[in-house]
Amino acid sequence: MTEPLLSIRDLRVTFATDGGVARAVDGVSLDLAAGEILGLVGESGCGKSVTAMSVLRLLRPPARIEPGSEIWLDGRDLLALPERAMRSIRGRRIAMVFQEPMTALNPVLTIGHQIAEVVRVHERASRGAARARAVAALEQVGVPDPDLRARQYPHQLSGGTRQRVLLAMALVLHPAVLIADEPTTALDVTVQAELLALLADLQRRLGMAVLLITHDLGVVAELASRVAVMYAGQLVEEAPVQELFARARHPYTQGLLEAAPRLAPRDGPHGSGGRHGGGAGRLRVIPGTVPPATAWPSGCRFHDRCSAAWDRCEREAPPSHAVDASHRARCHLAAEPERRAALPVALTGSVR
Amino acid sequence: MTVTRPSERGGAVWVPVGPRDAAPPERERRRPAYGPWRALWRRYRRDQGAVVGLAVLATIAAIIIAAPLLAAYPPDVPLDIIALKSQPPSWLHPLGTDPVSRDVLSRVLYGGRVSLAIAVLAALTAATVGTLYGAIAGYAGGAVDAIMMRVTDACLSIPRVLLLLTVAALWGRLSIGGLVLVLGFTGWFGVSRIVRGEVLALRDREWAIAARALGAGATRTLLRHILPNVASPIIVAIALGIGNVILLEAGLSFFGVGVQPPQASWGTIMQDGADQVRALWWLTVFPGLAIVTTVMAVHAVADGLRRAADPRSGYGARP
Amino acid sequence: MVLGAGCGGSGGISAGRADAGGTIVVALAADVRNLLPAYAISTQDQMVADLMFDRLADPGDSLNTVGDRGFLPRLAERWSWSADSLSITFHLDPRARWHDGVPVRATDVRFTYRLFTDTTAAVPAASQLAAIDSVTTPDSLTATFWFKHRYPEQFFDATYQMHICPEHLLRGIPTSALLASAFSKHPVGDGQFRFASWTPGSALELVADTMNYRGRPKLDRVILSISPNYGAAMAKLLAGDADLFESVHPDNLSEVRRRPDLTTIPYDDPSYGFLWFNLRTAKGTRPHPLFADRDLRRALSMAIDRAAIVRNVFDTLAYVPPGPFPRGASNADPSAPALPYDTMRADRLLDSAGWRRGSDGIRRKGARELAFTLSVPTSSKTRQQIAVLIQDQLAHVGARVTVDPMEMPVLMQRLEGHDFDAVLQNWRTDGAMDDLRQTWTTDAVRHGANYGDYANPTFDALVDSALTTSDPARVHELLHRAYTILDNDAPAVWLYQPRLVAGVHRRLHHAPFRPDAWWAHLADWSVPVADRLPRDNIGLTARTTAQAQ
Amino acid sequence: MRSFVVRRLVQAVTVAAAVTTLTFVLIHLAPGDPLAGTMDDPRIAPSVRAHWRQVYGLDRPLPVQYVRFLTGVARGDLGFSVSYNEPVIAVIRRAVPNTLMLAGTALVLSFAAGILIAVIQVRREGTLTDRALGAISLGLYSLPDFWLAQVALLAFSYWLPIFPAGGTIDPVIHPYLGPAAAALDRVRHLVLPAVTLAALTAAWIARFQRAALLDVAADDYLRTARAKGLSEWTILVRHALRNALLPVITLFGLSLSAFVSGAVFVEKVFGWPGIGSVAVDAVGARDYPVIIACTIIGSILVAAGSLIADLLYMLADPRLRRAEGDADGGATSAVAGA
Repeated sequence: MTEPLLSIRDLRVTFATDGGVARAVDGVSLDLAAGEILGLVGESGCGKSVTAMSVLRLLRPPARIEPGSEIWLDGRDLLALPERAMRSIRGRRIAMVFQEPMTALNPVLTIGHQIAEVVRVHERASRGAARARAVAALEQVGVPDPDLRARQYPHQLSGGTRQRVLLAMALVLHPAVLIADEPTTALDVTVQAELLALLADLQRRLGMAVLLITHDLGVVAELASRVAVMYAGQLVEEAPVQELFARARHPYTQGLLEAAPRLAPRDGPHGSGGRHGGGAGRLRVIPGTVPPATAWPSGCRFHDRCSAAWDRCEREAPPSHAVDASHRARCHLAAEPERRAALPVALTGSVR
Repeated sequence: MTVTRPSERGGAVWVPVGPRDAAPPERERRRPAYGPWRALWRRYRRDQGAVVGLAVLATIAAIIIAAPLLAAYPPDVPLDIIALKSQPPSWLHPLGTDPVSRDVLSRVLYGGRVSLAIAVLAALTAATVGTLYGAIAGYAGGAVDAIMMRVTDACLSIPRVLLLLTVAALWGRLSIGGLVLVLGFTGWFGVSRIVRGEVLALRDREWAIAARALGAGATRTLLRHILPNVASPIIVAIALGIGNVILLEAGLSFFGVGVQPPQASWGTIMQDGADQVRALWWLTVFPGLAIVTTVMAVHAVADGLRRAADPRSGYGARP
Repeated sequence: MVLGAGCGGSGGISAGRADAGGTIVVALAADVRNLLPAYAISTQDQMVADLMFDRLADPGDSLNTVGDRGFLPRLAERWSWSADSLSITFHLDPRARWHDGVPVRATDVRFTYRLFTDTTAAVPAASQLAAIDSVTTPDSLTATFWFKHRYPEQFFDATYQMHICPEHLLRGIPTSALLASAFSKHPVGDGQFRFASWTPGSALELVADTMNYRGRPKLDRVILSISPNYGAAMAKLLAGDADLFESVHPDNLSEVRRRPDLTTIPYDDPSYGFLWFNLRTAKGTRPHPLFADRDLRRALSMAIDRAAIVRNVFDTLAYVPPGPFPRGASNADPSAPALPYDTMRADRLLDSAGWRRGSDGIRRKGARELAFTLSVPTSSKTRQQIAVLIQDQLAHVGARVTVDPMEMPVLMQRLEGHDFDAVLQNWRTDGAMDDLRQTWTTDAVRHGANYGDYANPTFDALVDSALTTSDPARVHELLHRAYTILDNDAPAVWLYQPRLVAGVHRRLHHAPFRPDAWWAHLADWSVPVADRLPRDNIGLTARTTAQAQ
Repeated sequence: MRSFVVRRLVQAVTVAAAVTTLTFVLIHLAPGDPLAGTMDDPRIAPSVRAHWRQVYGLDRPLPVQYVRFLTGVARGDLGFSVSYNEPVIAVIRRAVPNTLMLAGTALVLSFAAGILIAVIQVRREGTLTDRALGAISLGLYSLPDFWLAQVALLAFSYWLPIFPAGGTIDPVIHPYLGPAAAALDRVRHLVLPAVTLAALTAAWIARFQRAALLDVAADDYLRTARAKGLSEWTILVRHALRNALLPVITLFGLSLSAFVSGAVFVEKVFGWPGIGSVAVDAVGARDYPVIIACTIIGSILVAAGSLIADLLYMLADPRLRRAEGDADGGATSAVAGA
């Protein structure tokens, strides 16, 4: 593995709430290499969005990034930068696309203004030059009639166009890293497909690294080259996309795969259509919900929902075991592979 | 400015997924069942400013209730019209004396009773009238609603002070009861709009329809089912109304419309020194401070109530 | 334009008189309402009228109203009486000019008389002119007043009630349009000061009439600086923005006296305040349940400590009058009897009249409580304060008084409807004996200001005799007997006659203050050159440029 | 847009007519006599007053007076003021500019100050600054208008004589001042009443604006703005405030009525010859046509205020504008606008 572009080291984020301190992200370490797309998956509340927001330091009180956490980019720890320096990173070196295209744009400012603003705060561009860059960025993301659009307000655009606008806004300065937080969740299926194709295309052309946050394994299968799975504030499994879909080691990952419609990694012949294959009758759900972040279960945080759990799981928090050079899993099963034999078929990782 | 907002009363939607986890998690299970008022109080208590406001208000209430014990002099009787007239603050008369040699502190203490009594009664009157009016308009809807609201618009467009002066002029002289009525009957427009908005929003909720389906009449549906759900904005309106009436009573006294001499209210004490502010400043400054403190406390309490009842709402208009 | 010409010519005179110059800024606590002398009612209006318009003759400092003793020539340089005293002939000063340059003529006098007595004009002073039959003009400088009958104050009425108005400017205006006419906004007079400008609510400016037949006033200008209330007017005096404020409240006196640049000048106010009992209720149709009883009125009068009240409200700045007259008025009688302050006697009187104290200290006779409402206007702080004091004092003899402050218009309606229990009232008088007739006689119940329905034929007869007698000693005797009756009947409690204190800037050399008009000698005021402020040196020419704006 | 304005104007006229009639009836039912100014002088005979009543038509039955008044209004004649001795229109024409100057200055001051206070509070949310400013605005909000005016007068005109005690100009020297000095004279007279009037409303606006800002604080587009690398101030002012101003604009309409009310007191205390003090004096003097004229002006002001507020709202919120090209998002915009 080459020198990572972005490196998250032991990230811990806590929230002070009425119910106690919530450890939303609890020791996540993650590397993002230049030009790769890393999918970060997990159920809602597992901490993936918080992780993403931490990278840009967008978290607001009561959220707090604990000391000891590090996020390295360009040889600097972002968490140690003064706010002013951090501002020059946001939007220029690292950009972010959010999941709510309906609300992520300011309703009272024109599209052009909102995109040009990025150029104007980071570069000493004239009003006109910034505006031209904005129009060009709109064109780049495939918005037809970009000149007109630039003069319009968000409410005059469709959801898909708005998401393209957000993408244009993120990419206008060609950032090294793009964090896409559930970029297509709020869109309908055909628009999703178009956008994902666009994202893949732009990533290839601009050569940037993408941290793709999603709960949708189908999206990951289509776009990502590597996958990291989060549960309860921790990274539970990390592997190249083919490897993960073929040989998930963590029961949670397996559960996710079980719960999703039929999946295949991107390079299969099915493309995006693959997710619509049959097998609906075989869908399963992971029982229970993600526990509240104020009270993670002891031992393995997944043990109370895990059908493979045994007494060790309740007692002892599993470390992150290296399955091979590129595959890690946080599960006692990785240390006690013999137990796997006793498990029900559904959890052994074979996916039809 | 009618605020329609998602109701908090529905409670958290907690739907367990899957068969294994039928019971709620630990934290949820431990929470005792609160009534709506307990819940309101719990949220209220968290608001420091509101708690301070309530404490101040309670202290003021205690002081004016205990006025006969605290006041060193009779409030309405001249002490010595030659030797003790218009004395600036001193040890014997901490807030000075007025032009007819009455002790200002004693008058402020007793005057608070009058001012607050008027304020509370007038605010209650306004709330009652406004609630009924708004409820009828909101429940009736349609043309009735439109006409009724047009009327309140018209009334709201007359500055209240002018309206009050005009109406007060009708009487020629106002007893305390008259003052309460005049202040009450010119203060209900805002309340009626709030209530009307809420009722309009609530009358077509499932439970209201269900109540009607079960044969409850309009009055019963309104009184037993809908209005209790509008209670918190009404309470907030009453609290704000109290503050406003205290200010208005003082304002009316400024124009010579107030309680009858020799009785004191905070407004009339100020009025006694109004054209001699320069020489007799203590007559203006001290009752004014009493008013500001009280109204501030009332507003803090109203703010707290509003935040407790509806954490996301903005601030209402000052009439 | 005419004005400009006048001012242009005045520059030389101004420069020629070394002592001429200076501005007096008079702080007023209420706006001027009206610039037509015929309708001048308030003090401010009268001041403006007096400064801009002259009368035929002026009563002078003696303020005598009987005969013509002490009267000074004004527009009339002299006058003569007919042998039967039924006519007076006035000979006008030929130098007198209106401020537009037109000479003042006898026809102006006749026009003014007709205007004042025209019923469609409804001039307030009309009733004082009722004894004049007509005015004739034998020649352009002679006007003769013909009277219906002889009476002591006929000269006073003929001269004092009317400021002569310019016929040539008012002739065409219908009486109903007078108040709205251009003249009422920009009057042209003949007095020593001429009108310059008026911004309602802000200021009214008068400037010296340099060509005046009575000579140029020493001051260049008089500015009436208008404030809406007492406090603001007082503030202007203390801030040095005004040079004179005519009635400094006792509460502010010490501050004014401490000021090195201000001096205080006390003077009598020709008014008297009283507690007025209404003797008949229901629009005067039946006796008042309480106040129809003379003993009750007398008892209440004796229960009120007037000296203490006056001391409280006015400090040392008021007298307790013995009757319905201010000091110095023609009808004043300092030796008039007055009921004493004697609560014991008051109590005894009430006891003997059958008023018994209840457990609450309030007296009752049968089912009736000794309780009544005392109305006061909200506009008068003084009277509200007195009302509270009276309330307290009468409580000691077992009477329950409800103080009822009401707006002036309401009080007015109540008075005119004879619909009240008791009122605190203040009458401003012109010092003439005729005041008595207009306020306290039976005739005044219907045609005057006797709203309390006091009626005593003996009193009426005595007043009538006094008004038609010319022998001063006899008049005094008649009045004394009338006041004795009044005191006996106690239709009112005479409470106070205020003494006013003016605060005046020291640089002004002032002339004596006259009770009916402190400004009577304003033309003689001056500002020594050495003491002048910038505003004293504006000069008369500046006005013309300002006017041109 | 035009039909909207026309509809609103018709509405305003209806309301004004209703208010006028109501006031007319109320004030005529009230006891009292407009000729009270003549009361201090016993020499004015009842016959004189009777004549004046006849001249002013006060002796007619109420409906007749009302019809006379209406026909007058129809001809643009608001009647003749008994207490000012001049046509009502002259009184109004003199007073309205003064009130507009005072209320206009106060309006600008209060919105500027209120919004600024709110922005500072939100920027420093939860800190001592926030709490202190919050307490101050709560305090100001709880002040009786006339009391603040009197205390301001006491403090800055009497005890510390910085400002004049009343009026719009110094009547003595103003006519002789140069343009600059004359303007300064006006400003000196305007400061105390305008600041007093503005303070109360500013407190109200600050409280409202702060709530509105906190309301949008969690909005997603602010996170977007932050992710773009904008500074907190830029985000607050350019993004959050632009949105949070929308509800505050509606205050504009409401505040006009508050200003009129406040002006009544402030004008009285500071002797500012505006419509507020004219109105109060007229009620006191039972100067019927003046009272009615003031009421009409008041309701016109309030109606104009809410109309302006609505128009401003439309201008400020692109979602309410009928935009030129809705090619792509017509349906969406309808939904978003709803």
